[in-house]
Amino acid sequence: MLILQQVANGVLLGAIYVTIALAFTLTIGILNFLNFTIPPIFMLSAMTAWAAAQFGLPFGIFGPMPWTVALAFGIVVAILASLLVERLTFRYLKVRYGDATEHAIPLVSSLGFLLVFQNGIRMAYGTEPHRFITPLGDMSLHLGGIFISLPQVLSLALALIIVFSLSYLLKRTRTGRALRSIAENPDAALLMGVDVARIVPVIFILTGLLCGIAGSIFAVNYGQVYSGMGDEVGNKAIAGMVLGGMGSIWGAIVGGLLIGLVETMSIYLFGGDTVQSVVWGLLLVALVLRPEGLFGHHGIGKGKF
Amino acid sequence: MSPNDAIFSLRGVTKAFAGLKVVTDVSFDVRPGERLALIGPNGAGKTTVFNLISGAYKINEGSIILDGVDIAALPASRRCAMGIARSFQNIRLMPHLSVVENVMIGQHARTRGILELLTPLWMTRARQEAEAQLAAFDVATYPNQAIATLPYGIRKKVEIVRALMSRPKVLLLDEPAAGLNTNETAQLRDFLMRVADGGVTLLVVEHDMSLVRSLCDHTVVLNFGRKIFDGPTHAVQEDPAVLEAYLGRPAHTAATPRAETADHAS
Amino acid sequence: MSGYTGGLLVILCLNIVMAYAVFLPVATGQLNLGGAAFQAVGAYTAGYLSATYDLPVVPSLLASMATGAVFAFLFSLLIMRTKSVYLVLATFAFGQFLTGVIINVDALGGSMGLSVPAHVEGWTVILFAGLAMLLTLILMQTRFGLAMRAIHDDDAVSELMGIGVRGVRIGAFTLGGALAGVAGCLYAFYFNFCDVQSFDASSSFYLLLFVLLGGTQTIWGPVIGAVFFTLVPEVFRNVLAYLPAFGHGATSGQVDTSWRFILLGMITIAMMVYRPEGILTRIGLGAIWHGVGLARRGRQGT
Amino acid sequence: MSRFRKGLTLAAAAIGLLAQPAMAADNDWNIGFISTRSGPLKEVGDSTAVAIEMATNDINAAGGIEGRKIRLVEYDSAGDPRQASVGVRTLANDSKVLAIIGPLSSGETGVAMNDAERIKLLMLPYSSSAPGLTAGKTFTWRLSATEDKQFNRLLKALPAKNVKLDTADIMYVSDDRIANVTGTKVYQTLLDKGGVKILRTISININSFDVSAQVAQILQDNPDVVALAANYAQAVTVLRELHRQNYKGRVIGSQLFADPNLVGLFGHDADGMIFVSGFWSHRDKQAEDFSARFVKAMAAKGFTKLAPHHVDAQAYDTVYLLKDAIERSKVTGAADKVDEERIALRDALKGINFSGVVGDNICFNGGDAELPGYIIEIRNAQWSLFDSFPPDACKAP
Repeated sequence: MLILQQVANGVLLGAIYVTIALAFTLTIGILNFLNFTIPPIFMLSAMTAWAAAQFGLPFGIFGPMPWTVALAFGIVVAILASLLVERLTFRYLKVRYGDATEHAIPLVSSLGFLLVFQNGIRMAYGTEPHRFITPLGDMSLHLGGIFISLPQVLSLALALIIVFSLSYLLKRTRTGRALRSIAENPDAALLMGVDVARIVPVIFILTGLLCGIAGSIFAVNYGQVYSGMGDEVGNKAIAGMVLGGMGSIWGAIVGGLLIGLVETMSIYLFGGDTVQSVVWGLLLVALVLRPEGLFGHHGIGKGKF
Repeated sequence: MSPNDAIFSLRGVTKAFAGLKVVTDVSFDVRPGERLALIGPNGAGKTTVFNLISGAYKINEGSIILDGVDIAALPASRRCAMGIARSFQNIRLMPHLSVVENVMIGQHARTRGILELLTPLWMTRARQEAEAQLAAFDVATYPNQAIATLPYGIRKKVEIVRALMSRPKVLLLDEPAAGLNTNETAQLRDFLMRVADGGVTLLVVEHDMSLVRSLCDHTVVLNFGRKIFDGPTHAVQEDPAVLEAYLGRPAHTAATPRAETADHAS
Repeated sequence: MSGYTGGLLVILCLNIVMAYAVFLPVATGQLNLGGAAFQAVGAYTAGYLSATYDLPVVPSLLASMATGAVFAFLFSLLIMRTKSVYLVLATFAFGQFLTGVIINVDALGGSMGLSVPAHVEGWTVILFAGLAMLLTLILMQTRFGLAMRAIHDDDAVSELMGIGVRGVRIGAFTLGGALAGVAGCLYAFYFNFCDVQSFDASSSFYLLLFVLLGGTQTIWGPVIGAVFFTLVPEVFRNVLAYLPAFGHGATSGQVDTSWRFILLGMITIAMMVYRPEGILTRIGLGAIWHGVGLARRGRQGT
Repeated sequence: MSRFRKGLTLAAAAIGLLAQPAMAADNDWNIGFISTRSGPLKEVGDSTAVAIEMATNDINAAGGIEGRKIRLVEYDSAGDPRQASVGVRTLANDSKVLAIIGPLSSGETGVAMNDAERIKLLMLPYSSSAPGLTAGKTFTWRLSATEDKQFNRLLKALPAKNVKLDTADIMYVSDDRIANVTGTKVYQTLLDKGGVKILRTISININSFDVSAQVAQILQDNPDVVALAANYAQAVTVLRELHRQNYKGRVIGSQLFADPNLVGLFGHDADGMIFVSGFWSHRDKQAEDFSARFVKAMAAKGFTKLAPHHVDAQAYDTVYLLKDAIERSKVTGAADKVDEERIALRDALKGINFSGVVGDNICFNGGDAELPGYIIEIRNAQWSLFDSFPPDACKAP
C-alpha cells in the first residue's frame, strides 16, 4: 500500500515540476536560451500573490485581496517580469557571434535577474516562510486507502490542460507555426516573413504565465511561500526537462512526472538524504547514454555546415 | 589511367541522409600534381563529396584512398595530418583569432608529440613561417588584424593559405571564386597555379567555367549524386550527358533544391 | 595592509584561481556549471588527508591537484558526446550529484563539515593566484592554447584542420579540474574548514559568471570577472553607508545590505546589454594596447 | 581614451573607499559585530541585530560600561563563511575591536573561530548550537545551549507529565549541520537511553518543500511521537504535511524550531507540540519587559513577531555578558594595549556567573554556556510552560 501511496505522491509532486519544466523547454527549444530567470519569476509571482492577499497593493490601495484575486495578480506580475527579462536580455541577442559560448550571453543576464529578484524579495518580505491560506489547502480524498490532497489533483489536471493547449497552440495556430519556424531556423524564419521581434515576446508571455500558474499551484498546495522556493523547484524542473528532452513539450511532462516519481521512490527506498544524488546521478547517466533526452532531438545548439 | 598512378582515388563512394542518397557510387582517380575540377548543377552533391573526403561526414559505402591507404574510416583530424586540406564554400575562419593565428592553425596537423604541443609558440618559428607564407602569396594584411575587418577576397586567400600550412598532398577548394569579380578571379587563378606548381594536387568545386577551363586539366561532372563525366576539361562541353544535365530535362532541375538542403544539413 | 584588504584579497585570489579553472574548459567552448564541485573534490581531498593522516601542505596540494584532474578527466570522457546546452546541464548535474554524495559521507564530516588542521597563510593563496595566471598565460601561448581557442570559435573546422578536438577538450577540462583541485586545497587550508554548502550550485553559477562577464576571449577576462564580482559588492558595502537614501551608517540598522546584491545584478544585466562578449574582448584589448602605444609614442614625441 | 581614463579614475576612487577602515571615537568601547543582514539567513540576522542594538542602546542609556559607551562596529557577512572570516580580520586588525559578537550561523562560526583563535580575540557567537563546535577552541564562547542538553531535559519532562512515549519516529534535515547531528546522534542516543522504541529514522532535505513521501511513512508507523530535528522553515513544511495527512500523535523537538512565530503560522494546528526553548518570555519581570520592547522594536522595522526567539534573547544577553566580562577584567580599551586586553577579556569569562533575560547564575563549561531549559507545549494556539529546568552546574574552571 505504501508503495502505491508513494507513486501517487510522486506523480502529484511531479505536476509542479511539469509546469516549470514547460517554461524552461519553451525558451530553450525555441530561442536556445537557458533561462535562469524562470525560478525567481516563479518565486516572485507566489510572493507577490501572498503580499497582495496579506497587505493589498502598495500604498494600501484596495486593501488585502481575496486569495483568488491575489493569485491572478501574482500571475500578472510574473508575466510583466518575464517581459522585462525579454526587453533586457533577449532583445540584445540579435548579434550572433557564431562561437560555442554564444548561448551564454542571455545566461549571464538571467543570473543577473536572479540576483535582483531574489534579493529584492528578501528585502521586502524576508527569508522565512509565510503562510498562504486558502480554503482548498486542507481538502483531501482517501481513495482505497491512498491519501490524496485535492489541490494536488487539481494542479495535475491543470498541468495536463496546459500541455494540451500549448501543443494545440504550437501545432494549429499561426503564432504557433511562426514560433516553430523560429525554433527550426531563426534566419530562415526571418526570410520567410516571420516578424521575429514581435513573436519572441509571445514566448516570454507564455513563460511568465507558466511561472505564475506554477507559483499559484505551489502556494495553494503547500500553503506557504518563501524567498528560496524557486531554487529547488527550478533545479528539479531542469532535471525533468533534460530527462524528457529539451525543446519537447511531451518530454517536459514525462520528465517532470518522472523526476517527481524518482524523488519519492528514492525517499521510499533509500531515504530522503539520497534524493539529490539519485536524481542528479540518474540525469547524468541519461545524458551520457542518450544526450538528447527521451523525446529530444539534436536540433538544439546544433553546429552549422 | 591505372589506379596505381593515382595519388588519390574515390572507389564506389555512397552517402545517404535519412535514406535519401545524395552521393551514389562515385569513383574517380587523381594523379599527383593534377588539377581536377568537380562540377555539376546545384545539388549535384559536390560539397557533400568534399565533406566525405575531408571527413566531416562518414561515408556509407566505398573507400577513399590516399597514397595507397584507405582513409575512409579515419577521423577528420587524422586525414588532415595525412595530407588532405580544404577551404570552405562560405569562409570559415576563426572570428576571434587574428590573421596570422588563423594561418598558424594550419600548422597543427604537422605537430608531433605533446612536448611540441605545449611549447610556447614564441619559442618556435611557427609565427615567422606563417607570416612568410602569407607574404609569399602576397596576402597584404597586418598579421594581427582581426578577421572581421578584412575584405572578402583577402579572407578567401587567408583561408587557402591556412589550408596550405598543413603541407597537404591534396587541397580541396570549395568554390574559391564565388563572390569575386573578374579581376580578383584572375588573381586567384595565378595564385592557385603557383600552389599547384608547388606540387600540391588541387581538387576544385567551381561554377565559374572560365576559371575551370584555365585552371583545371581534368574534370569530373556530377549530377544527382552520380558521376556522369570523367575526362579532360576540354571535352566536357561536347559531352551529351553533361549538356543534358545542364540544359535539358527541366523537370529534374526543379527537384534539385531537396538535394541541396540535404547537402547543407549537418 | 589592513585586515579587510588582506582578507578580501585572499578571497579574490581564491576566486581568480577558480576562475581560471573554469576558464580553461570555457576557452574550448565547454561551459562548466559545476566548477565548485571540482573545487569541493580538491578541498575534501586536502581536508581529509590533513585531518586523518596529518599530511603536510605540499603533498596535500599535489594530491588535491591529482584528484581534481582525475575527476575532471573521467567526467569529460563520459560526457564527450554531449554538447552545448546539454554539456552545461551535464556539468550542473555533476555538481549537484557530487555535493549530494559528499554530504552523506561520514568520513568527510557529512553535513557537519570537515575541520582542517593544516593552515596556509594568505600570501600562499596570492602566490598561487599569480601562478595560475602565469601558467594559463603561457598555456594559451602554446599550440595547445591556440587549438583551444580555435575550437571555441569553430570546432567542426578545427577538426578538419587536423586538431584532435576531443583530445584538446578533454585535456582542457582535465587541466581545469587540476586547477580547481588546487583552489579547493587552498580553500580548505586557508579557512581550515570545508563545508558542502560553500561549493553549491550558486557558487558554480558565480564562477561561470566570472569568466563569461570578464570575457572568454583573452586570458585577462577571468581576472576581470573575479575582480568585478568580488569587489563590486564590497564597493557598495562601503558606498551605500554614505548615501542618505540607503541609511546613515551601518550600525543604525537602516542600511539594507541586500541592496548591494541587487545593484550587482543590475550592473550584470547592463554589462550584457552593452558588452555582450564580456568586459574585455580581443578587439578591446587591442584598442587598449593601441591606446597605450599611442600614449607612449606621444610622450616620445614631446 | 577619455572614457577609459574616466573608468580608471572611478575605479581608483572605489578602491580608495574600500581601504577606509571604520575609525572609533577615542573614549568608546570598541566592539565588533559580525551581522547577517543580507543573503539567505537575512531574516534571522536582522532580528538578532535588533536585539543586539537594543542591548547596546540600553547599556549606553544606563551610563555605559564604567561610564563609557559601547560602540558597535558592524560587518555584514551575508551568511557567507568566507566573509565571516574577512569580518574577523577587518574588525580585529583595522577597527582594533576588543571582542566580536557573532557570527550568526554555525557554518560561519566554524570558519571564523579559526581566525579568532589565531588572532587571539574573544568571539561570542550567539546563535550557533551545534554540539561540539567550540571543542579545542579557547577564544570562542557562546551563550547558547547545545541541542543534546536541551533534548535530554525534554525527555525527562515527558513521562513526568504523562505523555505517552513508547514509540517514536525521528525526522531530521540531513543536509543541515545542526539538524543532522541532532537527529542522527542526539535524538537517537537519548531516545534509546530513555527506552523509547525508534520505529524509523527519516530524513528530509533543507530545500524540500514536498515531504508527503516522508510523512506517508510516518503515518504507516503511526508512532506516539515524531521527534523532529529541523529549523523553523523546514519544521513548518513538515508540520503542515503532518497536519494535512492527519497525524494524531505529538511532535516533539529540541530548541531548533522553538520559534514563537510557529503559532502565528499554524494557529490551532500546532496544538499539542512540545519542544524546548532556551528562553521563556514570562520567566520574570525582566524577561517580560525585554519581550515587549523587542516586539515593539521589530514592529518599528516592519516585522511582525509574536515574541522573541530564544536566539534573540541570547543575542541580547551576549552584549550584557560582554559588559560583565569587561567590568571583571578591568580592561581599559586603550588602543595600544588591545592585544593583552583581548586575552584578559577572554580570561575574565572563566568562572563568570552571569544573569540576564535568559536566566540567572549562568556559568560556562568550556566555551559553552549552561542555560536553563523551558519545555514549551503549544496549547490553544499559545505557548504554555510545560516544565522548566535550571541551568546545570559547572565544573570548577
